[in-house]
Amino acid sequence: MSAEAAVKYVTETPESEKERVAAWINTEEYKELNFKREALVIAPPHTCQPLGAELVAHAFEGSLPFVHGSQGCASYYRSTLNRHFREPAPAVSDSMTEDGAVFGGQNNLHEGLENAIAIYKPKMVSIFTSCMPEIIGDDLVAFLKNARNKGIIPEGMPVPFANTPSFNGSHIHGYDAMLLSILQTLTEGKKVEGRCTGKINLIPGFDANTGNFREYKRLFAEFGVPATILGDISDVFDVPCDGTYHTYPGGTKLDDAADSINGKATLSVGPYSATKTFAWLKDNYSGKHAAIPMPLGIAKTDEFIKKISELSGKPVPESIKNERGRAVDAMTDSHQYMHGKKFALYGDPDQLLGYVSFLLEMGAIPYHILCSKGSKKVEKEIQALLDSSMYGKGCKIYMGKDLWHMRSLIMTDPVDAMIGDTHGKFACRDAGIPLFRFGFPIFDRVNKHRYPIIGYQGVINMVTEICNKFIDIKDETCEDRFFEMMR
Amino acid sequence: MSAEAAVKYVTETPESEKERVAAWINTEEYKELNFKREALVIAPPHTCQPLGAELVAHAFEGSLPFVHGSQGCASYYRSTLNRHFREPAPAVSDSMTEDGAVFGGQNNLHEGLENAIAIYKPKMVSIFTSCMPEIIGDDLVAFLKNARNKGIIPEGMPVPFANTPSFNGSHIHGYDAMLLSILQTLTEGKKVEGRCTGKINLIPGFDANTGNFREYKRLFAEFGVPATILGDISDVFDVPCDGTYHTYPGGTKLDDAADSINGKATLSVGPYSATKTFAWLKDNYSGKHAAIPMPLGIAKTDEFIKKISELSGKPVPESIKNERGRAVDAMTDSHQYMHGKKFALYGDPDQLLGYVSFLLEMGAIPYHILCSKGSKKVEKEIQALLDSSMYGKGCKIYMGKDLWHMRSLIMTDPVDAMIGDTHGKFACRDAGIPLFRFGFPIFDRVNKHRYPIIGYQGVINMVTEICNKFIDIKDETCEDRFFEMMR
Amino acid sequence: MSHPIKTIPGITKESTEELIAKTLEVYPEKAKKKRAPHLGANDQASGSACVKSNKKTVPGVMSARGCAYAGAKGVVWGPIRDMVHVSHGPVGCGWYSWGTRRNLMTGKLGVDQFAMQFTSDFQEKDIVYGGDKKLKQLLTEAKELFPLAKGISVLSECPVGLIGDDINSAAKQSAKELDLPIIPCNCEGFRGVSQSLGHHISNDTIRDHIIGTREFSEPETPYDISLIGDYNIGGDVWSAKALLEEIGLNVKSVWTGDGELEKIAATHTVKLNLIHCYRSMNYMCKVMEEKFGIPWLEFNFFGPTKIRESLRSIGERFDQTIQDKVEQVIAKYDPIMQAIVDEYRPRLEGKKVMLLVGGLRPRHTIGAYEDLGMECVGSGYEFAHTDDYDRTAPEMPDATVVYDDPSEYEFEKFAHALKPDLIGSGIKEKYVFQKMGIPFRQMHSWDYSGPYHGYQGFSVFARDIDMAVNSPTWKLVESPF
Amino acid sequence: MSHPIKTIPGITKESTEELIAKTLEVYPEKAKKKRAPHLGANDQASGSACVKSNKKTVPGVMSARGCAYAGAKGVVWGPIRDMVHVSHGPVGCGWYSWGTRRNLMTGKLGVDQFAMQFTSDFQEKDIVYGGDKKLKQLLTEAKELFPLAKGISVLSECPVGLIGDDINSAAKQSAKELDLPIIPCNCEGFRGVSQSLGHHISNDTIRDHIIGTREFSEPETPYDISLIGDYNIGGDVWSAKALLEEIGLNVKSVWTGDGELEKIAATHTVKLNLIHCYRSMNYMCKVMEEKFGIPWLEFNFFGPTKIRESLRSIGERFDQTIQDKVEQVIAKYDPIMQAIVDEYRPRLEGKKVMLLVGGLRPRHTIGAYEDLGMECVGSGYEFAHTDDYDRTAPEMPDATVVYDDPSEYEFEKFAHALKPDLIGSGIKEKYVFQKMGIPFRQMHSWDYSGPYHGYQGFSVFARDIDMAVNSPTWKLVESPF
Repeated sequence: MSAEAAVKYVTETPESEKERVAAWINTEEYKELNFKREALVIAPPHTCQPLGAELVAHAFEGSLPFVHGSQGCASYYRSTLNRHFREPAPAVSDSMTEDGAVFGGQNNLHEGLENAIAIYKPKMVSIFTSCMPEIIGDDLVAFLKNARNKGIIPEGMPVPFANTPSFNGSHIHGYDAMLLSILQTLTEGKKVEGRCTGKINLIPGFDANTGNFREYKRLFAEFGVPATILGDISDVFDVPCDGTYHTYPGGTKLDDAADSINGKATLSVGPYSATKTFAWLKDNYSGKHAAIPMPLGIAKTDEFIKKISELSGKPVPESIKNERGRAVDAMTDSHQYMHGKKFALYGDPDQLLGYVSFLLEMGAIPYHILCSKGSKKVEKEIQALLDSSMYGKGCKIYMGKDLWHMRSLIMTDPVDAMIGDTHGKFACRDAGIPLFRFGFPIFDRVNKHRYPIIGYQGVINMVTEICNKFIDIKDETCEDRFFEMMR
Repeated sequence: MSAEAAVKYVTETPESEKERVAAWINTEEYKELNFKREALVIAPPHTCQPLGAELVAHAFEGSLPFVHGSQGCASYYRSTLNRHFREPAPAVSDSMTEDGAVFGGQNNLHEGLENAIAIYKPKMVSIFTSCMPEIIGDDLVAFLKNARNKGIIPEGMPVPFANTPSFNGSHIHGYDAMLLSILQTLTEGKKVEGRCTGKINLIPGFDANTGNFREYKRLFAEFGVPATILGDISDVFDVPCDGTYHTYPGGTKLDDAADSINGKATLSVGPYSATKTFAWLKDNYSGKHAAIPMPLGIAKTDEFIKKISELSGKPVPESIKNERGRAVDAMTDSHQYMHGKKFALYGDPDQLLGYVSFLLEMGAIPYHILCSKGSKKVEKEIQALLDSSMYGKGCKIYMGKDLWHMRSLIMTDPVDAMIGDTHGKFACRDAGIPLFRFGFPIFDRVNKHRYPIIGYQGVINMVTEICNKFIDIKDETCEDRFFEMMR
Repeated sequence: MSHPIKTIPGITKESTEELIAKTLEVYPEKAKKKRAPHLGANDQASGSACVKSNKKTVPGVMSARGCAYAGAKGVVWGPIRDMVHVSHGPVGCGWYSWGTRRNLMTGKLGVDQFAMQFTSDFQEKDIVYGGDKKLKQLLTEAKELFPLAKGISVLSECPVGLIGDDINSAAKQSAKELDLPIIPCNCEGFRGVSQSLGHHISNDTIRDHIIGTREFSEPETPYDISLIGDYNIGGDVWSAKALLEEIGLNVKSVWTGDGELEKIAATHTVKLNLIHCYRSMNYMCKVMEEKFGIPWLEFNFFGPTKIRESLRSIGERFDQTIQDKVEQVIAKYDPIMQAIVDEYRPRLEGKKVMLLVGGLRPRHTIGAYEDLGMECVGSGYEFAHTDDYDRTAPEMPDATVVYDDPSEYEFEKFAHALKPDLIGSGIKEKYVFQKMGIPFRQMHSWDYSGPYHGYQGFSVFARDIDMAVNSPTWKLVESPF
Repeated sequence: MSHPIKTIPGITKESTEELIAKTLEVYPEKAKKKRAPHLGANDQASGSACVKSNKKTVPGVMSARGCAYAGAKGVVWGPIRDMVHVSHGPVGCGWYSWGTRRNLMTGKLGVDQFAMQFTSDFQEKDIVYGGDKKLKQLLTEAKELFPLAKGISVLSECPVGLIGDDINSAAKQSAKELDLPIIPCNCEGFRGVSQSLGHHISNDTIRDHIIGTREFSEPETPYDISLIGDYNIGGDVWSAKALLEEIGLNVKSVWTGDGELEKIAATHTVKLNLIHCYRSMNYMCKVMEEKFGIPWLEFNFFGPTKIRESLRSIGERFDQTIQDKVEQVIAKYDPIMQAIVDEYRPRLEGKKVMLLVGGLRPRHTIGAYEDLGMECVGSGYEFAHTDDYDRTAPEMPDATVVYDDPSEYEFEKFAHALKPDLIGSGIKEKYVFQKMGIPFRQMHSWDYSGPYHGYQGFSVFARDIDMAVNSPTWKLVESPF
């Protein structure tokens, strides 16, 4: 209870004061104060590891994501995926509570496994942790060994697990950790000397665009190159509505994943969100290995296509050359709508690099580049891109900053548009600029995840969305006398 | 020179008078006056026959569209196609002038053919007429016979021709006439008793969406059914930019078109824009024949898919069933953004029927339906669709009306959005509603013709564009307190 | 109020119990034993719970439940608009609960309204060395950057409690230094069995830190009330408050939708606490009753029937002036509501609905569905207690299935058997049932619509329910191939 | 003005003539003979045309030309904002020319500005029975529906002339009945060899029906001028007019971009006609000179060099006041223009441009490119006459290729040989060259940008040219595979 003595009355902030502050938060002075922050983080556009772990845990055939930790965590992850994909995201938790802190989480884990396996009949249970077990130091290796010994885990059922502490890294690192564990588990003992599947394994990294996955597959098919997408969400989070519900509607086949260790080659296009996985693969997988940037924009897609050609030994098919030409056609035809336009952008490193590359290709200016959870390496790589183009001049990179910093940037040094996820919408509204939702999550528009942004088709999709929005704005904001038939 | 006596001064219309009239043109009274018009046509959303003829004349391998008439006509048609597709549209005319009226157009035609064939090296010259030769009564049959006799037309070169008077029908009828002549010319003498190509011939009708053509081809490929698209513009008006220019970058192969008369079946999905062609085909082509609606929306796409299955004798592949399910998923997931929304729509009959069907499927209301150049049959068919759904109640069809009528409709009885072509933008601006550009031509946005609106993928494209625009509007127009993360 | 016994053709105690038994067949023995008491056939006449509740979730069954933090941040604290709410711990919890509950707010973001995510973004080193120092620094930074914030809440996430940080003393010290109310709330997610404990802890924190610290400067009136347990989802508060004002009451404070800290702090001076969501805020009503002698009354603002009943019950607590106004208001809205019913009821008559929501709507909305001619064939809560289920019994038709914290599997099986025309539940369930071709509305978030409270809300509710049930898209689900 | 002789390394009279000869190789003899005189190497020193022009287009060669109707509707009449312009005949002509020329207008569409398409939409029966009756009825309807229209133009399409309709008498009768200027214009598309005759016919119609029918109510001043041959593409008139006003002139009327009928009708009272597009409106300047003694002056508002020269020439026609203002204005804008040149010239220096446009820009814009450091390696017109080519000779570098009404084939071959860094032409050419990876700007429509006239226009022009030439997208055209 409060110890106040004298009566304190309810106060109202005067309107004038509100107006003063409303103006002040848009100033350079405020920006400086804002950038001085060291402890408070406001609206960071990244989340914790387990979210990424759950995404990839859904991405394998019959795999049930299993949160070792509090059930509330699981509900949060699931809801996020539900909202973004507008799809189910079946996952369980072992509902640890206070007594877990005292006794450890083994009982919960065992009971949870027993129930989940009985009820949801997975082919694989993919376990990852939220905060509690990480802090109390649960020994998952031992717990799972005990579970096997007790017969809780059926013979032969793979149960990968990943430590994904929320107080470390971000969703992309959780993705990496879970993927690594899944592949380690599934490929264990599957390496066969002399065997080659003839396939290319693709590691897409953290990517919540099902259209991208379909596009990767289409491109491999166009090449006539058999491929295994390691962590394929396309049929998991883009499921037909036909009157039936399936708990496990898709995902990379477990046999294919197991056999991926005997692949002809393994290609990572998520260098920053599958780093550890790729490092492990390089030492353990047969065939060639390559990690290249996510194929966003023409140059990076060229690199991707060349790499498939190189790894598969097949020439680039005419159809893909034509696709490239059509994408370039879309760009030359509409460069004037983007040329010189300034963008603010933020997101995960892999995507961010792609956005920057694409914007520079269009003669647009990636002016404020913000990465809330990046590394020096990312920063250097982005800077190198900026330095490679005259349109990169004057652009600045902000590592480890958040969307409240971004707001200060765009209010004091305006841009024409932002690229990001739904969370950027508030700053964009204040700045009066459009937000291009290419990132994750997208909670407030439909079907965005069905349209690829990778590959040449992705270029067309981005060009179309961005240019037409700028034309929309012109049509909506111009005086009558400038309202015209043609644009 | 004017015969006025007294000095007349330059006058200025008072602002108050302008305001009065500006308000008046939005009234019911004005609407009534407007609908009384009998002679003046204002902003009709259809154009003349030759435009359609030129579209399909481009759609065959090595075919050079050739306007018999004034060169100005040719420039107008070409510019329209250039603007819509943002692609070249190489076509010639024989530049008839005044003396044509006196001497007839044979000299122009012959000289034009000689030059065009020498310079542009076509495999086929597809001739259609503009007003002048139609009025002076040029006898193309005779002119062309003479040209062959004089050796102007190389042996074996097909030279179809169509009478496409601008004072009759509209672009869809010109399309029909030219297509008919091309097929008649190419298939002449090619019918072989007992031969069957095993292919389905598809007649798409007047359709200026290259994405639709690619989608038709993809669906046939998915089925594993060989098909010949009769009038395939996909590689003609969606050409890679790779540093080279080709006069004839694509189109239906002439051999395929010639052999189409021996097809397994012929399917028309442009019943209103290939009517005569289909009627002729039915009597002359081998195999089965069917004319069904353009596959817009789920039900009409179902009909299309069923028909392919029936005509080919192949079951509907799983992949297409899944596509259907994904489209339905997109619809169930986002029905709330369109449900109950009122639309004004206009366009060619085939498209209009599809829009109405699709909107009703979404629970949206196709409220004002305007067809500037329709028939009683179209009207009845639209009415039947409206009668089939509770969301069709109160919707009205306006045949033979124009966009100035449409303006009165939406100003006096408002709707939430319009579906049409670029020409609707002025009325939409006045009404403060969005225009969904699914029609032809689209002069003021990029790449719209690259996104199919037919088939299940087309449904997803329409749902995405429409729903996200409505959400955009909500986000842009709501008070701060209703501006939210989720939609 | 005694209710007539409602029955649903084909649903009997036996059929429901058989359904439950069959559903549990797949479960291992232990889980079956744990789950069985949470599933039951309603005994409408009894007026009391037919299920056990507020127990630990069975591990591994796929529960829809959240945690104490979720209850504290999402429900109680988050909606207070003029405070900075710091999610203290790692980045995730604040990120997930950021903008996802639809508790609307007036004001300008970052100026006098703070619906952003604020986090201390714990890193490994904060776990090792503790986060108190960081907390104090960030409180200073928050005060500097957001000078118009009336206070700061510090909402602990799991690690904070587990590593033994003392946020209470840190908050107390900072509050003094910054001359600002800073409220520490120990709502770590591992506490309790669901969101519910988060509500309780938050109520207690309000009791301990806020209530009684302010008074209204204007004179008291006999009509001063507070609106408790309305979180302004999709604008509910704005609809409900306007209606209460229309019957002549002064709504002095709102808990906590679009709420203001200082008004909440002065609530102890009102004459009556009106509580909509009993589950999340009954604690504070009871405290204010005990400590300040403020009576409280539950009411239900969903659908004209319940609104009418509620307005009259509220009126009874006041004088004739208010009672007259109540009747005027009812007379004014009755025909408007009737028109809505006339429009939609023919399209909804006899349609069946199943519900699974939080702590209020599984019972409170039943009347609104019934106003539209629909019947409820199953209902349950994520985090209710026995007193909630007691209150549910009279509302539900007899022998219908009641489920407490059901697993997704159970919910699916029930729906499969009962073939509802509509399911009202949350985002995690939505797409499961839509895949089956069953119309669905999110009943936590009003599916991005709203308000649903009050007369204004009913018009939106009726439209939305009709839209969901009768959307022609459902007819397309079954493939012709 | 005498010009220094400009040369381009590698381009000689011989090389150009060889290029022309090789290009024509593919042509049949007759066509070759017809086309040859229309292609030539510029003789800069001569100051006179090196090609024949204004001849019938050779059938079948793929010309970019339009027709008389296009010249009348698109250029002369369409831009007059306060008239209803009826495309009389079948639907197409009006439809194609609807909104496609970018002659911007002030006012409200359908109220005091009429940029819609108006057509009599001829049907078979109109061809058979004639369209005069329909015309009279539609004029009445137009007057009723658009009471603020200051007049109506009736622009004949091909059938009207061919079937022998008498629109002149119909218009005259309706004008009387409706008490409204109704101007019949016999601009059928089959007349003449290009748009050019449409301009001429329209000029004559203005002469016969409009000029002299109004006077300005305000007193005359020595600085009254009219701005002729500016069609307000992308706002050109607004830029040009503001500049002329800045040097102290009163722009009393504009022909015809954003023009007003009655002001045009009163133009015979101005002191000087300033003409930008000589080709399309020299006729009326000459008429006004003969009939009303109004002198006229050609000028060029593209690029600072030509603007400066033009302002001084204009100044010379007025007193010291104006001449002083001219110098002030030049002094004001010179540094601004220099800044633009400094920004873009380094990126454009030495870049080659080829042009093919209408009747003005193939010569008038050369200076603007040169201001940016670029050089013109080929130029030609769709519909120019000898006097245009005479005026072109001194502007073009010596020996560069000049082409009159070139076929697409010729233009392509020239571009292939000359490898320009930019082509400025029309929509029909744009995508042909872009496929080849050659940067392109539409120079009829400013490629949906503008204005390009005046100082304001140069900043836009420079930005656009830089954007086109230096867009990084061109680097992507060549495939790495």
